Amino acid sequence: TSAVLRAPTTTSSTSETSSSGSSKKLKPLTQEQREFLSSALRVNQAGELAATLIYSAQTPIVVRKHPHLRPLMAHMYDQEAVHFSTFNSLIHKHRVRPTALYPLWSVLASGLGWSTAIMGREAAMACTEAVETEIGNHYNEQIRSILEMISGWEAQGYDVGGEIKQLVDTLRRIRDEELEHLDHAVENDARKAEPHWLLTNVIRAGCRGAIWVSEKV
Amino acid sequence: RPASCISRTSHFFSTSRQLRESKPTPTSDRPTHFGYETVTESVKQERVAEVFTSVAESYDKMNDLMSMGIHRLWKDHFVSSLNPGATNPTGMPQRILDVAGGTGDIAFRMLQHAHVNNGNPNVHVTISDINPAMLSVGRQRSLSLPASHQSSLSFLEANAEVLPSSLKDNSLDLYTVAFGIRNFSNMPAALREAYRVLKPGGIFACMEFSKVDKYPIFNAIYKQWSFSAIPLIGQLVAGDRDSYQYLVESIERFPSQEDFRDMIADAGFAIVGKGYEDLTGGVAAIHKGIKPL
Amino acid sequence: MDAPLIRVGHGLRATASAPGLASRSILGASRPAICHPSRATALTATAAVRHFSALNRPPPKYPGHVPLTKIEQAGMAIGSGIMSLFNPYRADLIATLGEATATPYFIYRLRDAMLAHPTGRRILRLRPRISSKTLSIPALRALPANTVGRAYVEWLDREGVSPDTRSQVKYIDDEECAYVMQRYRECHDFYHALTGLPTVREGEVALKAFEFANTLLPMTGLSMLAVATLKPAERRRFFGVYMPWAVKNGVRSKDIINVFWEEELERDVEDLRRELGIEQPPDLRAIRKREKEEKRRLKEMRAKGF
Amino acid sequence: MSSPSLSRTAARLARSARRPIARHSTPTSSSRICQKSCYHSYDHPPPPGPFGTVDRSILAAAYKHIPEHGFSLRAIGLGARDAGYPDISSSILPDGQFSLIHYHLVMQRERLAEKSQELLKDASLASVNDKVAALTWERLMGNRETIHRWQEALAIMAQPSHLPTSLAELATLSDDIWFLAGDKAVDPSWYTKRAALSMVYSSSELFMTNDTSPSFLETRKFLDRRLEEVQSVGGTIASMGQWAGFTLNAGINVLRSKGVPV
Amino acid sequence: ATASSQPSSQDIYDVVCIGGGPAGLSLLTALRANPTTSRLRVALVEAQDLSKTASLSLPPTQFSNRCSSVTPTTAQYLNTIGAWRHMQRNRIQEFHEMQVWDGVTDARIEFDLQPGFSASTGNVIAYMTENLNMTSGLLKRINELGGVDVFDASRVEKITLGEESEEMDLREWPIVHLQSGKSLAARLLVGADGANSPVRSFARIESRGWDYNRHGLVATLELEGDGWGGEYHKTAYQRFLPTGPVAMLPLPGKYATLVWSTTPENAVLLKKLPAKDFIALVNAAFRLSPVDLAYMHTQATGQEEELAWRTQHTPFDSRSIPQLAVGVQEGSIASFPLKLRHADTYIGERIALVGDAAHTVHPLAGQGLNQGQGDIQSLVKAIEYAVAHGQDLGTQMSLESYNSERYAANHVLMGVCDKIHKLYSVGSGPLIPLRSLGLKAANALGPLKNFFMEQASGRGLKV
Amino acid sequence: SSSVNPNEVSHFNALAAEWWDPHGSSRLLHLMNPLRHDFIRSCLQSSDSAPRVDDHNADGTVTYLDIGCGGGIFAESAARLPSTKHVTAIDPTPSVLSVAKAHARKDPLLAKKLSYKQSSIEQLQVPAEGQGYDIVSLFEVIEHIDDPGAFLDKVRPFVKPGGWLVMSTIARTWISWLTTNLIAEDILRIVPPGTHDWNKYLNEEELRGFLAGKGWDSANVMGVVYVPGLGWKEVKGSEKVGNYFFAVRKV
Repeated sequence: TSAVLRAPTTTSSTSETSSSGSSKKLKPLTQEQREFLSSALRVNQAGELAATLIYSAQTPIVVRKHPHLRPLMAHMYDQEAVHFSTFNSLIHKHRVRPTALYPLWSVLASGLGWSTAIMGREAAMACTEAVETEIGNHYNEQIRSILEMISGWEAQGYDVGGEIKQLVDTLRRIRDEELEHLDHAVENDARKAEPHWLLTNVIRAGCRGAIWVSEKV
Repeated sequence: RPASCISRTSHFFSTSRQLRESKPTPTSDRPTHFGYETVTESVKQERVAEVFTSVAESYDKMNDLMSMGIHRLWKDHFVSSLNPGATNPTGMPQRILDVAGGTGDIAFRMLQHAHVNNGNPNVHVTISDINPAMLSVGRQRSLSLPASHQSSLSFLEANAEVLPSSLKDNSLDLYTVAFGIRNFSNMPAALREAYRVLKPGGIFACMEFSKVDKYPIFNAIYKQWSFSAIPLIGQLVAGDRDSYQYLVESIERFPSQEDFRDMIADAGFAIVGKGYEDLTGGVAAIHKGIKPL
Repeated sequence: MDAPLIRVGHGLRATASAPGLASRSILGASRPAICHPSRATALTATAAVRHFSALNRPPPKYPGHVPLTKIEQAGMAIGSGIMSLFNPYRADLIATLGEATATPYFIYRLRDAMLAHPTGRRILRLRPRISSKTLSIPALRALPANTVGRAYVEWLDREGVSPDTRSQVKYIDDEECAYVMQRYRECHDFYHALTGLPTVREGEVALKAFEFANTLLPMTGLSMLAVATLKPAERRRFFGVYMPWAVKNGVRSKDIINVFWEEELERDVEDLRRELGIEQPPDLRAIRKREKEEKRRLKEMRAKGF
Repeated sequence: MSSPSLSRTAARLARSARRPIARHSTPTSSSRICQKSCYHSYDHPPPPGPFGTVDRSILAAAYKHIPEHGFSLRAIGLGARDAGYPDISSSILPDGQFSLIHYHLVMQRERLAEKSQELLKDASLASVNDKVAALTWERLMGNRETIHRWQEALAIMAQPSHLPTSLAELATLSDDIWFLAGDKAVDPSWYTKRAALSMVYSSSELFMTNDTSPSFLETRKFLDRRLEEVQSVGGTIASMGQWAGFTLNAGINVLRSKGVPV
Repeated sequence: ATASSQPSSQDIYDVVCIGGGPAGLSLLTALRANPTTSRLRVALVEAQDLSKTASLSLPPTQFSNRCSSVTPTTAQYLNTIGAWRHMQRNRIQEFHEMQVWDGVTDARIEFDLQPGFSASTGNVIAYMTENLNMTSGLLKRINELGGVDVFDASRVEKITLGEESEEMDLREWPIVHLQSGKSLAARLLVGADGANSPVRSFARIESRGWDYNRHGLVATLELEGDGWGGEYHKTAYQRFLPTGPVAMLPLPGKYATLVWSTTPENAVLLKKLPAKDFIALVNAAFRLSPVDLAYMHTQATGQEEELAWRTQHTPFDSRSIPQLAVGVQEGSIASFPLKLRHADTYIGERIALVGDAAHTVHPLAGQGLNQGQGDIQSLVKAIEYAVAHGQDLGTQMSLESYNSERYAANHVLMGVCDKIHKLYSVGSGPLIPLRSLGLKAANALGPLKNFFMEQASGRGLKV
Repeated sequence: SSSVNPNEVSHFNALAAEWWDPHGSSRLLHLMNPLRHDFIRSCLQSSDSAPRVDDHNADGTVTYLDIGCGGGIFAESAARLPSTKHVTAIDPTPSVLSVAKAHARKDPLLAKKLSYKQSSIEQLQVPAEGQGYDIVSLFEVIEHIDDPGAFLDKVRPFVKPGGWLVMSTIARTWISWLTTNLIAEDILRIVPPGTHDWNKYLNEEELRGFLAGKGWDSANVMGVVYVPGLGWKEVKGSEKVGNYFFAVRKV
């Protein structure tokens, strides 16, 4: 792996304590942990990219028929844009490889957003509901895995790196905002979309597939 | 590399059998496994001895059949990767011990490589084995070697777990064991012994059957082959099904590459890189350790 | 013609021309009906040449200029091309070939290459001429050994050539391009000095190849065809050694047309070569001399009956 | 309803977190080089490099013999001797000659990472592309002493068993250079930039192997030409993509303006 | 800041126009001048102090460097809304001929309206006028008409949506909060507030496009004479150089305005040059070959002398290029970056975008202002139809016709200008003879040329 | 008995939510609305006695009664005209009226000039003799009434002498069936299914029949056709086949 550009701690691997002065004792990340964190960040970036593109594809069509929805769609889009930039900076900072299927996800997300918007306001809201539930679950699992990692370290008496704690807090904050979008969608009668169960299940299956693929690629 | 080595019979796996019942090893009553049975160490040594005495004669035929001749390539690669006899300046003396190398496959290749390829005559190889039958086959086969090789070759009947005092501490350059360690009853002891006799910077090299976990499909096929075909061939060719049944079971019981590497590390050796090298997807693996300076 | 400084507040002639919105064409200011004499919609000047014919030629643009119609130009090019093949020593024929083929694009490209380079522009502005009058040959002889001037003078003596033998450019219409062709012609001898290639036909062809790669003038390209008239050994040497050298150096080096030779006379030849990015080719003269001696020795030995 | 794949990862993670660090100077349990660019932590100590203390000392000593003996076993043997090891110990290196080449690549990359700090300080390097050019040139200059031996090394690297590691090393180098130069793109251009730089670097290195010009002037010109080409091609593709996106969007807008419920 | 109190009734306007540029002012003038819409309550919000611009008058020898070419259609419209007669007619210069030629190959196209051209539209290609002249004319007309609440010298603090109260529900109405604390509720909020328009961002309408990496350099020049055609037959000139087109547009008397689209580096150099070198470079731009120009752009000074020398050796027909510039008006040299931007749509709920807020185009066809005025014409027509038929003029139903009529037309014009710019920014290669062939063919074919003429003067067919 | 048909009311409730959606199902009505004003203007111009609608000085003089105003599309537009003094709009359907009221509050201008009442024509208080509304509008209503003749008689007292009764309906021909029922409602779905009942369509001469001899004169007719993409266009003689406006003046 490449030399990491950071405080000049000793490069030898056995050093138990990171000599960055603090008394904290940090354990080097194992290979599985590093791969898990990379794929987690990659998946989240792809997910947030899809979310922003879905909203930007839906907004003009939905807002044209229902002008009163403009503030809500704008609010949801702004939050997703913030999430997307957060994960972009995290991916850059931790030098993780972004998903190779970036263009594919963009096309699919825009297509999904546009087609659900064309099918009407309720279908668009149902699509939001499906996507947000899937993303919500996904974040929960990621948070659980990282917490387990943290508990593993604490069990062995190691401290936990500040960035990992920050990551968990960011994931929690973002998850809550996603679930808030879910409630907005349900308020705006997402449940009234005609083939509601068909629409939501197809979208959720699609999301799960996309998540699984972008974990690998 | 001499083309001739392919024709010479090769020694697929050797074992050491404790002929003399005297001088049981200190841990002789410790439980160990013999194939899928759990027995005491001393009982295991007798049972192993019986297996190999019966197998010794048809040993080479069996090797070729069971591995379709690949084991010859493994052994060539094993010796060339160790590159015995390559010294700066050339011709510096090197002492090599080939443990459980009864029929002399590895030893003869070492001599060939050192004397001919690297042109270094004063490389001495000692073949040690616990099983006199295998040793006698080895002695008998060494007669056909050129004189210079024979002069720098010696045979030693010893139990790898308790090497005789004739092998002083920190005296050997290279300690090799090919397809033998699997049958040792107390591997950690053998490893500590190896650590004792090797000089600082000396190399411990072991080639053994191993796990094929990395390629699940190939693994399934390989399991099928080893558990059904090999005992059958054993019956047909060597007329001795249960010995080969044991051999196959002992392969299964042998620790995985990572675990065995950790055992080597526990014995005090320093590991470089991954510490092992898979051959044919992991059917066999070469483990190397170096005694720190 | 000096343009005045900022002219501010200059009296604007009261234009009574726009009496507000004339009724007829509401917004258009009514314009006196007379058609403007000055408004010549005739063809622009550059296209005028096509209308002249062999009988009424337009006035020459510079002394010695003979304006040609397109057909005459083509005839000149083909004729001189063929004739010069038969008799390569007719220098005037090669000159006319150069002028006739240069016009459509190539001479303009060369001139633009000069215009894009500061020294090139200075040359075009000062219009220096190289002749025995402008260069004092004895002074050059006094120069140190490896200077440009000394090499040029030595080369003139060795070849027995004088700078005045260059013919006047006649058939290029654009006056500035005519000078560019003249300049190229007069510097040709300096290129010999710079590259050390002898005026023997083989050396000449090699230099033409180098010039073609550097200036892209079609005449230099066409005269490379004279390689057919070389002996097989020379031809092999040309294609093996000198052609690759010429192409590599010609393309990679700076434009040799932009060298102000008159100012470079005192300069060290090797230093100038490095600046222009030209590598010295193998010394053709020495090779040929050695070959001749060998042939001669061989003949002597055969003669002595060995 | 947790997706199965994730819960399995969680279990595996927990297990690997509990496993004690391996003893002695050996790298931890799996030091398989993380081929894909993986998570770089700023708090946790970095994962162990591909070389432990033993092989690093042997290879470091062997590095001085490369100009004379090339990337050969002989050089490694001499290096082992200099490092105080008996001659046999050079066979501990898993990939033989390739270990030395691999060491050369890793060491040069680490040297570049350290040197990049003050290299990028001078103000003349304004844009990211200038920084990339400077870093790539610095890395090429790292080959100065060993360049006349590099063609043999290339042959060894091309062997099927070593090719993946060499390509991974090239990719990591390219990623390093773009990161150090401060390129923040994390969209598809992340891939095109790194692929382009890898090609430019390897072609420049190849050109350098038979460049006899003083202080490798020709290589520098070659490198600048290649980088400029990559920039112009990238620029054209980007502007064509931008134009296509704009036109498609404008088409939809025109349809919407005409009342088509798109 | 103001308490977000419910705006009292007198603050409710039918049309609130933000931005007092030519587009905004002509919208209000048109609304006030049109009998149907004259009863609407309209308001204008402008950051600058408009009273100053209304009264500003330059001496006849000085011209502002921000000029625009006004097509006869636009002029006709300005006349119908009564602003034309308030503009200083002696500072407006019409031109009857246009010379456009390729700087690399001198292929040329001439637009020359002989008196024989359809009499109804007069033989004027376009009118060159200062933006200042136009805005002051419009302001005078507005003051004459009265009835417009002008809030000038006041910046828009923020735009929000209104609230619901017992007697009225303004939740879909945009409320403009001024820094002075006043807040205006707009039945229709018109954004005429320039390229990065706050109204457009309030309506969350995306504006897409790209930057041209070129700067438009403008200056007021004094020529040696009234132009080859004399006072009554002025000609506009445009030469396409690899770095971008350079145009000389006639102004009354001996004056002319220069619009030179060139690379940012050249623009910086031009602005730094002393006056006589600047004039030399301008004259060179119309006369010398691109190679000479490129060289002269590298010189820090001495362009004048270089021009003198090169004009002797560069063949050109002085009749078909502008006369020599002899002076440049002090401080009139300025440059602005060129870009192409187009909003996704011109209308939102109670929102309408006009002029630069909706689209920014390359100046090579001089259509920036005319596009804006065309928008105004179409928007006023839509508002008039809505008022005449009792529709709420702020709803998208009423504004649809405006968007439908103008969006495609503007998009086509921007596409053409963009393609022409890209076609002519190629310096070498096979494209050059091809485009020159095309230009000569267009010049030779009368009907094709007339088609271009029609489009340029805004009378052409509607998309 | 009330002239209101119960299942017609439920249909309109569903429709109410979409009434003011610019791209909703009542887009066609929104597009037809301007033509109604043009028709009224042409009627008033034909008889010079009544006040001119678009005359500037005739501010605030004309009174309107819109019967069956639905969401208030015509009522709001009439109220906004400068020449209108007051508009009274009645509709039996409660929910669509609430939509109309809610929408009217969005425009402060309408507060004084527009008032909605939920009632049918029968419950409305008949104005005194000689009083009444200048213009009584009956747009797309008559074809939903079971007994149009009686209904028109009830409407008559509300018209001021010299005032106008203006209505629009659809001719009962196979072409109108094809366009309004089959294409518009079932296939293109640009009009919600169940809006129109073809049998209740009225032809022009039937209307003339109902009004003949009841003190009405100078009947005006205007046929209109909806062209997708271009909106409603006046087509001479198309009153025989499709939608048409019909107006009469009270003597």
